[in-house]
Amino acid sequence: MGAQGMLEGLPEVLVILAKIFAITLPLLGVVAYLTFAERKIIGYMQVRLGPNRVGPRGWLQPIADALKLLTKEIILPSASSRFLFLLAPVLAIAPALAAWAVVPFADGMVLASVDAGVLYVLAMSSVGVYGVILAGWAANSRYAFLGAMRSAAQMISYEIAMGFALVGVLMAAGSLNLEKIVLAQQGGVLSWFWLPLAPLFVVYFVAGVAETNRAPFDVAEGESELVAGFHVEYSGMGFAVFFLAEYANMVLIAALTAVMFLGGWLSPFEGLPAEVLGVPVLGPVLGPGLHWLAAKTSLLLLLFLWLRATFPRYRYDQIMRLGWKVFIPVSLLWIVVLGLAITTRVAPWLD
Amino acid sequence: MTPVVLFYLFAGILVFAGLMVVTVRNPVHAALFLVLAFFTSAAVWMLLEAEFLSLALVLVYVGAVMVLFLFVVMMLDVQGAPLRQGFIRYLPVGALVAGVAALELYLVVGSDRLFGSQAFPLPQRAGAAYSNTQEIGAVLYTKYVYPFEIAAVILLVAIVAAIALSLRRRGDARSQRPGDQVRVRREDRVRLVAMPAEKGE
Amino acid sequence: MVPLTHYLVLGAVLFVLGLAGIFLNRKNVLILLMSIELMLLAVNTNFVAFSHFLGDTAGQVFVFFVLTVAAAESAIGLAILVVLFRSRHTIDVQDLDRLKG
Amino acid sequence: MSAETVLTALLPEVLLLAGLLLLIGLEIAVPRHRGAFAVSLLAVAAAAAAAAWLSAGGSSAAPFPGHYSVGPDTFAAKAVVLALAVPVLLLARGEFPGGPFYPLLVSSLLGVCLVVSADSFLTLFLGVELMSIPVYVLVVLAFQREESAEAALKYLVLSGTASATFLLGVSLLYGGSGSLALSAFSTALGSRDVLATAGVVLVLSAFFLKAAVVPFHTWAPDAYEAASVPVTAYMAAVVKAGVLFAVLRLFALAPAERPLVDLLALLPLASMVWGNLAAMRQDGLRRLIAYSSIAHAGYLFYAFLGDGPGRFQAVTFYLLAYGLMNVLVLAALPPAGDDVARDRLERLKGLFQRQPYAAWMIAVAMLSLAGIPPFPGFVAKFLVFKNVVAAGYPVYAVLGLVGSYLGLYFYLRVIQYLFMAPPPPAEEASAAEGEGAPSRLALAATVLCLLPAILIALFPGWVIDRLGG
Amino acid sequence: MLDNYLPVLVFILVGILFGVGPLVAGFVIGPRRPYDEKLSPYECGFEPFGDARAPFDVRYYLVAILFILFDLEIAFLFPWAVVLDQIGLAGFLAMMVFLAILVVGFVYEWKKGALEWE
Repeated sequence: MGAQGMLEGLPEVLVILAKIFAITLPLLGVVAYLTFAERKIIGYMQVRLGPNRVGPRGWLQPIADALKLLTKEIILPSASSRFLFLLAPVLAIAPALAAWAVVPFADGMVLASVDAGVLYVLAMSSVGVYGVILAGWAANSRYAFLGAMRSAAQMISYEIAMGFALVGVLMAAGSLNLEKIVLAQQGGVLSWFWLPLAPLFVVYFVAGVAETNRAPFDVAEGESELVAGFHVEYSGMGFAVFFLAEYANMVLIAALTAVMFLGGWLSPFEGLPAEVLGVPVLGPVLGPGLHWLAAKTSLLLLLFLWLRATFPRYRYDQIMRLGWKVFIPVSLLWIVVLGLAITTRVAPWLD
Repeated sequence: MTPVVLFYLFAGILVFAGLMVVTVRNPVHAALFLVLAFFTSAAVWMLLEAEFLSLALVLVYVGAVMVLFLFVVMMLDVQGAPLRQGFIRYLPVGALVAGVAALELYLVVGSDRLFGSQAFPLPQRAGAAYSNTQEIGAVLYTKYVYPFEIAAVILLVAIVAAIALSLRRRGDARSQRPGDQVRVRREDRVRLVAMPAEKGE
Repeated sequence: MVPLTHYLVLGAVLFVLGLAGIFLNRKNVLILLMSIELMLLAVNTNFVAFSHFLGDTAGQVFVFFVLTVAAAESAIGLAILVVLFRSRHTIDVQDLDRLKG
Repeated sequence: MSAETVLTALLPEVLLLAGLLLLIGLEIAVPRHRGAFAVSLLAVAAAAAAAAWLSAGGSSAAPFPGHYSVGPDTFAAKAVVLALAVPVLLLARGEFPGGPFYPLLVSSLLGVCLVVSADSFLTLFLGVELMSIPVYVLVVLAFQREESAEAALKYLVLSGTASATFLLGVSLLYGGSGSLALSAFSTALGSRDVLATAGVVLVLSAFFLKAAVVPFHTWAPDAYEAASVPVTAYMAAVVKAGVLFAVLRLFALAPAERPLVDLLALLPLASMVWGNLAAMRQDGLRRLIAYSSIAHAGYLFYAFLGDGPGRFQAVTFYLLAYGLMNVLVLAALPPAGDDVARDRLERLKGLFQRQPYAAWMIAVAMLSLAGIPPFPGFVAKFLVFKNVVAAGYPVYAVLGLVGSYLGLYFYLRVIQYLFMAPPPPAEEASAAEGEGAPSRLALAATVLCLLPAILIALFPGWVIDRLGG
Repeated sequence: MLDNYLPVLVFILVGILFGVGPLVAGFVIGPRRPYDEKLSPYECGFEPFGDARAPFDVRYYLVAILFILFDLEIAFLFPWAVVLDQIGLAGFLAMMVFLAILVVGFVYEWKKGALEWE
């Protein structure tokens, strides 16, 4: 930045702000329609119709939901610590959004191509636990507190598995920068990291599901026992922000999985001859670009929903066992194998 | 210009947060102010181009250590103790601390001669290709390999210690074992006894 | 650019705050542990600043180890605190202070 | 450097680490095994023997240049510390049949070894922490006593403060010298620069705190009293030695210069006087030992007024004599029904009639700690004060001698209790209640302390020569 | 390097804004009609008694403590992962020793039952 004055720095900040809104606003749209898709898809999976009253085939449902939540009262429970009670949802959503700063959408299309991108993402997701803990504590309600402690313990347990899985990605890519990680996967579907890092891919994605407290790992919010977990006392927009954060986190996990294991914006048809890529419509579609990242992310999001529709809820002890006794040993083992392969230079994807 | 402004902003927040940590009554608030302090000092470290450390601070301290602090504060339900109670009793010591503080500040500020711009010219700003993490990694596992292994031993000791301290099994604790409950068979619970029908008197 | 001295002043102020916390809060062990964290934060800031201005990585590596050790130490401190709480149902130490001299 | 050289240089540490891993492995593989004591005893004794052997062989190496180096001196220091740990282990057998005590103790010893060989502030810091972290937990392990957790926390908080102060000092030294080598400290000792002096003072006060020098001593009596007997012995003998060796590493051979000399003399002097005075008022043996250790920390720091190789010899000799005697007292202390009763000085009344051997042992240790001539404690004090005079501070030497004779009173009071006429029958019954003879292992520990003590009392010159310089 | 982090900082602020904004909107637009019953914490049909913040199972602390230690391990692994091809076999072995020591700790906590949730 050098010796620019404050006013000279202003346009720069404005450009940044514009870029940020160009990321967040579509993201919020995705989140809104993800909730709709969830209800529709699970409906179809259970041979129901899902929401179909608001607008044509229910398409305006998310907007109606938002308006409804907006006009509801925000109840501040009498025994709560008010400031912390209101701070909690903010702490839940801020890291879920801020992590997007380093996600590359296409070649060169990234807000901040920081060198330690993966570390930043992991740091941000580790901050997310504060929203949960504070929500449970500030409400001063038994169910909320119990749910919060369970969620928090679960989140931190799976964060370790996630961290180990990421170490594998870093080893394979040789960089912490998310753009470079994608570029290291060039060379078609078989060069994407899902293949050489298959166990880590599974660990990362499943840990992501657990980290977001989604079904089948949603014991902490299990309606039947804890009536919704840490946000039981929230209403109106307070609840909406938590809801938003949960779904934003889902999208984030899906996008990160796509970036780190499924080649990000790279096209599965890489290596097509230049003539094909030159074809007016077909070329850009088959070539690399934002649309591939979107497609991969959507696929993973569908998997999120599918998991929820398919699996019954895990028991809490089973969840903790899976995280500590299965995922951590598996990923550690794979790190060692990977390290051996890299040190002895037998790794096929390293050249 | 912007980094300069940001430094003073972060430093101000940091000092404020630090002050609150040691003065607020409610330990939960104190812990949260400490989180804020960690966050802002991560930002300050970032201004010093210590990218890896800055993010590691957030990851380990904000993401893990302070979570444990909050767990303990919340679950033990520590009430805010009247803090100033010790104040008068320890006033002499406090005065000593204040004296040391003033002296230290004087030393640091007054030592422009040594730590000022002559002795330490402003370093070059790192370029975009600079990787702080790689720079640290390049020495950590080679030049610093012995301290690195010692760190492993310290972590091992911490694991052993944590288990020794927390896992003292109390015999009277009752708990459900859902696994066993599900696995129970009829034969374990019900005994069918063949009895001849009794005749009433 | 911000000169080194200002970073050092920041570190010194933080350190003194932490030290003052130790002496003002003799009762509540939790705050005591937090004060130690604050002091270590100050020290680490000093190291990072020196490391930056000296153009020497050693300071940063040192800080990394300090972070590691301090995290392990506070984990153990909190574990001991829980032991104390479970046997006493208080974490205040001063009212148990039989210290003579 | 070949792997063999590195392994030889690290042999004591490697043996300790192997012992540590074996201990944990045993815990993992064999539930409720009884081998922890044997394994740790074997590992520590082997490490001590290895260190002594390497010291005698005069080998030196720097397997991790800039961080860690060994030489005859460091091996001798390691041998001293590890040898002191052996009787401590023997003491522990009765109280800790298994469990985390042994791995924690061994890892703490690993920390001491690292301190002794440290060449950079980084390894020194890690060593000091590895040495003290297990001790916080060891203090709590006396679960039968409620005060333990509190005392451990107090110890941890003050020790943490000390670490932070140490690091602040180091950061200033690092800024001034641009390096993390320990030599930055000895360079700063001779420097007239304000910041360098500030760094030195901060580092020194941190070690004053860790060694419990007045006015930073308040944690010691509580921690010593709340810990169980073997842990008290460990803290008094080994941890204190570790802290002093750290300071030795820092000072190396550099002399202390003027403004610093006064700090280095006055606080230890205050420590002697205060420790000895406060010890008079104690009615518990462990608190008495704690205050006596505060006073002894004073003598030990006094040794830094002197310079050159004599400093290392004086400190090491002192630590050996002092550590042996401390462990001896605690080993000879007759066991009792509960830990608190065992501690009371009253119970020692008339011990000579009941258990003459134990009484003699305690008496020898007390006389030695007091510095009465034929006993090793005298030689140790003599060495220290001789060096102080040789360095040109006769006034401080005289003041120190005067301070040290304040201690006579309470050491002799203990002896008076031991040999005085038996108390009235009712009191005797209560004193002897639950009292048993020391266990066989404790007796072995007393022998292990006594034999070297006799050796160093008879042939101090030979021992000092072995301590290099 | 620093230039890259300005957008990150702004993004964090915007993220906070996205949390605060809806709450403010909710307070402005939503009604405000509190009464005692509505404000009392949720319980299954009875009056809540006492403070909800009760002491907890010790396992939660233990998990949090172990989390810190493993997080540190991850922090040590990150720089290693990116420089592995530069530091060669020695660097690889250094990490293997590190991991071996910690795996002993991991197995220890496993066998001690620290990872069991009954």
